[in-house]
Amino acid sequence: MNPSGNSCGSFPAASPFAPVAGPIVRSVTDPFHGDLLEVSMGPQHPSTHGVFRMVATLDGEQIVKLKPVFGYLHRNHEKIAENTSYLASMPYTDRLDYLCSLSTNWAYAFAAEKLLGQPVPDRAQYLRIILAEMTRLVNHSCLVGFLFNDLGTSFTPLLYAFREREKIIDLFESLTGSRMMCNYQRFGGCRVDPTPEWLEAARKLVENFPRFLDEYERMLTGNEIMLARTQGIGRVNAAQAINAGLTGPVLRASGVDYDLRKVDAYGFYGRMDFRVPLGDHGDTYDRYMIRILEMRESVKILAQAFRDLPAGPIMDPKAKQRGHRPKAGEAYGRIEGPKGEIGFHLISDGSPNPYRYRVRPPSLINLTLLEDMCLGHTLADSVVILGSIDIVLGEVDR
Amino acid sequence: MSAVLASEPFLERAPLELRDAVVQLLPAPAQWLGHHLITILAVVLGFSLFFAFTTVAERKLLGRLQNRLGPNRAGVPKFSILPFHLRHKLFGLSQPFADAIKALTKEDIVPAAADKLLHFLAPVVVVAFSLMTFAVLPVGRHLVPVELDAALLYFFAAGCASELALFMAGWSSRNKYSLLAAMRALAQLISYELPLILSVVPIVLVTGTLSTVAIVQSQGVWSFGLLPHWFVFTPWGFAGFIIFLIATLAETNRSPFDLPEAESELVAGHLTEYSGFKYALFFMAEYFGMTALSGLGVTLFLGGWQAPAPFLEFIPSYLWFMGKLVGMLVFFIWIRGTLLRLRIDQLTRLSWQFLVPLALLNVGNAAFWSLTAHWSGPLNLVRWAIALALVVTPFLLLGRTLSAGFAPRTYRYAS
Amino acid sequence: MTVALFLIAGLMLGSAGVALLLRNLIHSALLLVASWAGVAAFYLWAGAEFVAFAQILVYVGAISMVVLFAVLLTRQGLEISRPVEPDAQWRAFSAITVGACLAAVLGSAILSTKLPAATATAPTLSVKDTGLELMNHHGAALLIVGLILTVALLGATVLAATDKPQKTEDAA
Amino acid sequence: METVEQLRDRLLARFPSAAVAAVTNPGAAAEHSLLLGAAQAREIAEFLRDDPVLRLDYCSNVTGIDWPEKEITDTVKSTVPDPAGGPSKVVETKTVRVEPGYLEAVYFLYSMALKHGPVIVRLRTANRTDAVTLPSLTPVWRSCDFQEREIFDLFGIVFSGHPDLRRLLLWDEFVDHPMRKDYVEPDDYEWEPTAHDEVLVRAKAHQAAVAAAAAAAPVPVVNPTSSAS
Amino acid sequence: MLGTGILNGLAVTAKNFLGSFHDPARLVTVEYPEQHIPVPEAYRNFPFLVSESADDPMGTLRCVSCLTCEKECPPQCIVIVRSKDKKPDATGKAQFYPTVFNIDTSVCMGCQICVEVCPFDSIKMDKVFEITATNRFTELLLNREQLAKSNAYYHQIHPVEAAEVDGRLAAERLAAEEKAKAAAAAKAAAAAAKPAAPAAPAVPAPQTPPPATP
Repeated sequence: MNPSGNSCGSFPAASPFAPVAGPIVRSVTDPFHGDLLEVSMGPQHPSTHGVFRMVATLDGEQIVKLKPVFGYLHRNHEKIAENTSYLASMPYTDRLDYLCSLSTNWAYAFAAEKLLGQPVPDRAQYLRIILAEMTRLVNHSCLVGFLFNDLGTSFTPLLYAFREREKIIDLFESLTGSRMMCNYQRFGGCRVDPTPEWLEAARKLVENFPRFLDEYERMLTGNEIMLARTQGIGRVNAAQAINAGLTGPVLRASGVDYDLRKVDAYGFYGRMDFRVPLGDHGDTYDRYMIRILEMRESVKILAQAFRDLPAGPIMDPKAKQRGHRPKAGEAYGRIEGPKGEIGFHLISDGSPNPYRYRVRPPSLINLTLLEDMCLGHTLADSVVILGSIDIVLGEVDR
Repeated sequence: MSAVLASEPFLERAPLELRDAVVQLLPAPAQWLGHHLITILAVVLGFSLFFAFTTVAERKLLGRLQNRLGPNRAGVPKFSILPFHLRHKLFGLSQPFADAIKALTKEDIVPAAADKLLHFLAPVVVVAFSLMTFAVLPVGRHLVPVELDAALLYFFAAGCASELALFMAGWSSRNKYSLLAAMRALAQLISYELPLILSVVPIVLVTGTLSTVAIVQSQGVWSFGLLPHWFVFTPWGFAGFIIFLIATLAETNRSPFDLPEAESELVAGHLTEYSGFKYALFFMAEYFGMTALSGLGVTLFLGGWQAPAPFLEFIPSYLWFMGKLVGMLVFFIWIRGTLLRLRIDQLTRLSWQFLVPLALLNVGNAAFWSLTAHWSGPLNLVRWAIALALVVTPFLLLGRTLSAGFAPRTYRYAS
Repeated sequence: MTVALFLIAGLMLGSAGVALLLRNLIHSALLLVASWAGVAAFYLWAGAEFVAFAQILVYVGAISMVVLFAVLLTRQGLEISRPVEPDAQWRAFSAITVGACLAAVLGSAILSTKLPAATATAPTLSVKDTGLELMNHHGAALLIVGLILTVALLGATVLAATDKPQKTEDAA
Repeated sequence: METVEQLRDRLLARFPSAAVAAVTNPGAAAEHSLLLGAAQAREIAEFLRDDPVLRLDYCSNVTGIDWPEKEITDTVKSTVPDPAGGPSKVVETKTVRVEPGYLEAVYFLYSMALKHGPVIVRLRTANRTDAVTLPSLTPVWRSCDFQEREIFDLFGIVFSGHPDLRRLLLWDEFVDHPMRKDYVEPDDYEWEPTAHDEVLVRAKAHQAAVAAAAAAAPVPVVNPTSSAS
Repeated sequence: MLGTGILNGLAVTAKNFLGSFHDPARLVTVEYPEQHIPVPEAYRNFPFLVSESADDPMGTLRCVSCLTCEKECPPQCIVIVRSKDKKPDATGKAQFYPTVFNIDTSVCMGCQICVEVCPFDSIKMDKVFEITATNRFTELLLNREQLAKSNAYYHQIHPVEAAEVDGRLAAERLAAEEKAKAAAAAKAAAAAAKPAAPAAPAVPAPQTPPPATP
């Protein structure tokens, strides 16, 4: 246990999973230091993303202990799902990670189709890839905007990012009927077939999305203050990240090559040609840059998907519309959501309601190493580190 | 005075003529008092209106930087007495008055444990001292509120009391976080007071005087009829101006250094326990400080009320001063819309390891400049080259040590 | 003109006196600052602008910060009044004698110096001359004063910090 | 990737005294799992993580499941030869047996190094009331930290060896475990954060009803688990 | 060189500042009460009941209170009480009708699952989003009268979708009439055949079923 006696001390210092972040924490008893100052940030705080609370114990400026507190947005989503039908849980999955409802819908539909053994037509698979990648663009641009807000700019990068996000969100609204609560996927396909005009508008929008990324990178990636505030902050090495179950951009920033779109190649990602960017330092700057590079890769995937979108039905003709009663059994379906691996573990006992409905929340599990990342840094850095992990409280607390 | 005045174009004389006309109305003994009261009134009213429109200009400019409109809703009430209902939004110009009324009507909460006297005194001291700094700024050719021999020293003497007020605000709120924030703000102000004054020393060294009026007059020369002799166009002057800008940003807690107020974890810093008009006073003091320091920057480096070229002299001098002042304020707002915030240790390191050494070297550079004033012809080019070298090389060397280890990275892709 | 003189003298002595009597250290420190401002006002009254602004800049700007930081860093500011020992006889007697000796020394110094008769007008010194004067003849004195100031602050802080352990039990 | 049976045999060979059994998944996904005895669960887990062939270094998901007691009436068809030499009759004997309930934690293990699919490991508690402890796998995979805390919070499985076992989502004074099948919703009016007037009126009516019901049925229905944690 | 990143940043914000005066893409503000963002056709907010004609909404409700939407609604915010008697609907067939049809819009999340599962296309999604209420228990609980809106209104807010739905309903009515006519004709033929052959109890050739309509 390191002197501050926090949970990350369950690993001996020598093991590869010991915390590596920040300068070694001073022992807190030498005369020059006053007593520790306990600062509780949140749940009502401008820079915690939603109702998230961190109790940080400060020794002067340095963080000695940091305890996240959860539960302020807990609705027991899983108990609700156990008391309603399979179809009725679909709109609730929009409310898990309310920034990327379409990819969470896909994860739930993917798991349910695995449970039902339900095939999905080609056009629906392509539509799912298109909408999931557009959701990745929305989520990453939001995240990058909020990260700079934590770094202290007066909303300028956030508003540039939101200007682009709004265009994509308007496309979602004209297709699914709602900006963020799309409720679009069904077991066996999609709900609405996009019109040719919609596809043309989406293709053109995605085509000049890189122009926004270039403007963004020119404004911020080389900015000296940005480099000083994020490089070397909140470092996580590969072994530590894997062991703590980090997934998504946070994991790839530490140099671990693990992207479910390549590993599982679920849906039609096998046919898509794209690259997976990897970081070397695993600090806040890498996590920011990986997301920018992932947006560029998503634009490539979208271009290919729009080009090869086949005609055909969007819903498997034999698929039931409601009243699904899967045979007793269980299934675990997982996809590469913008925040990491989002998975649904469904157990059915033949009744119309699932017996057990479990969501694997990437936001919550990515917070496992929050304390290790913040040790030794100042409170201003902990705000930036939290911003770089990209959490959404709907998914953390469920 | 009036002999020189007579030869000036009418617009130049207008403000003084107006004042003398009003002073004549008063009975003889009160005329001396009237004369000074009008100057004080002009300065206080002028710069308060300037403050009011700076706030709305800041919000509209920031809006435009961020692809949105600034405030344009506060307007004259629909059933106003105006005969014609001009588009009653007035393009947001009525926003500052709306803010003032809001600040006045907001309840002024004083925490029970607060030290009542100090809590009340802090905003008063900070606004009083920042208003006093306007006394020595030469707004126009003859428009100097007070002509002092040691004007620069007076300016910094008046400006330094804001630290005291900041401490009083932080201490009297009896709140752990506001005291912590006050300490941080003090550390920031003190560590940036040095580069601020050091960047002004070269000007005093070259002109040999502390009086702002004399400094502006010494910048009144144009070579080849076109290039003004403003100090910003000399190598040491340019370096001094940049250091002055950075130090001014820090002194007035503006964008990259707005640690105390907008600190994400101490929320409102030493102003947490203030509300209502006292908070507005702190806000006003910050803007007065910014305007005063930009005014000083214009006076010292950008040639005060001097016109950029002789043939532009017909425009009255106070318009030139106001133009340059607005230019600098726009630059501050532009910086606020773009840059991120520095951490407290980076901020103090930037001052002690980067700005202070550069400012000291700049004083040496100015000394070299004034000693070699008599070089002419080819020697002049050598003089400029040496001066430029003295500015650029330390900047590059110190810059490299400061940003050691920080560079944009290239990324590999999974095979 | 003498009315202003008495006014300023009253302000200076008054604030210094009240500063002595107050129990709250921060308040007395701030009143000390007021008395320094009084000294500056005195210089202004005498027409020496440069010295007045220098006085404000140095004292109100910097030294007040030194005093306040020292007070804060040494925790006395928390109004934990020190327990006043019972007033023993000999302590009062020794205070009076020390006061008397000090008064004697100062009084003799003031009386013995021959104050020049008030000259008609104060010599108009330009800032340039004072600058030259300071730098040439009194350069060393200037540096030493700067040194003393920094040593004073560092000393105060170290002194206060090191005897902290003894302090914490009674403060807790 | 070996099938579950091969894996079980390897584990039994490696840990002869351990209880390892294969659990088949009847559903269409057909992802079968391994049931580990609680005794040697942690050593097996460390073996799974460090074994060069498997290298399951990533525990993706931990799910808590509550299996309450259930009566299973399994009908046995037996052909009884008619003593009178007539045609043998098919007799269905129904035997009703009560399967004991238990709490279960399911771990989904993947390998990021070798990129191969899920090995599903199940740990079951002895019963649902007092013996509800399982060995925590957080010291093996730190990703189980928050997920095990959530299972402790919502199901009541006590993980021994967990560095910081506290309730993850609910407030510490909460006594019950909401995700259990036999969870009785508390009379939520007491927890109404802002008890404004009409809610108070409804709350009084509700409590009166509850009091009347309690008076009517003297034997209070004690929630079996509320006494547990 | 130190500072180039900051200068680049300033250049980008300057470009945006100048752009906001001439380039519409760089000024995205919509001054809401005066200007409105055009709401796309597929937009959905709260459901409403479709009635065939505007003048007698209660009489011509399409809803036959089959309670499917009440079962399938995720937050269970629909309450229907089926009528005792039957009443002919648009195709003349006697159907039940809802005497009570309440939707609690403070609970409804506009997920349009009720529209999806409704076999009679009698409930569609409305596009009214400027809703204000002073009391969430009574004013947000919409009853049958407040929910019913005419088919013309449906055409107005969802033109493409309404046209497609009406096309399908018309086709079904046509098919229903044909079947009814064919069934009537078959019955008539059977009735004619029965009196002609009471004496011949031989098993008549099985009537070829009326041509199965598509």
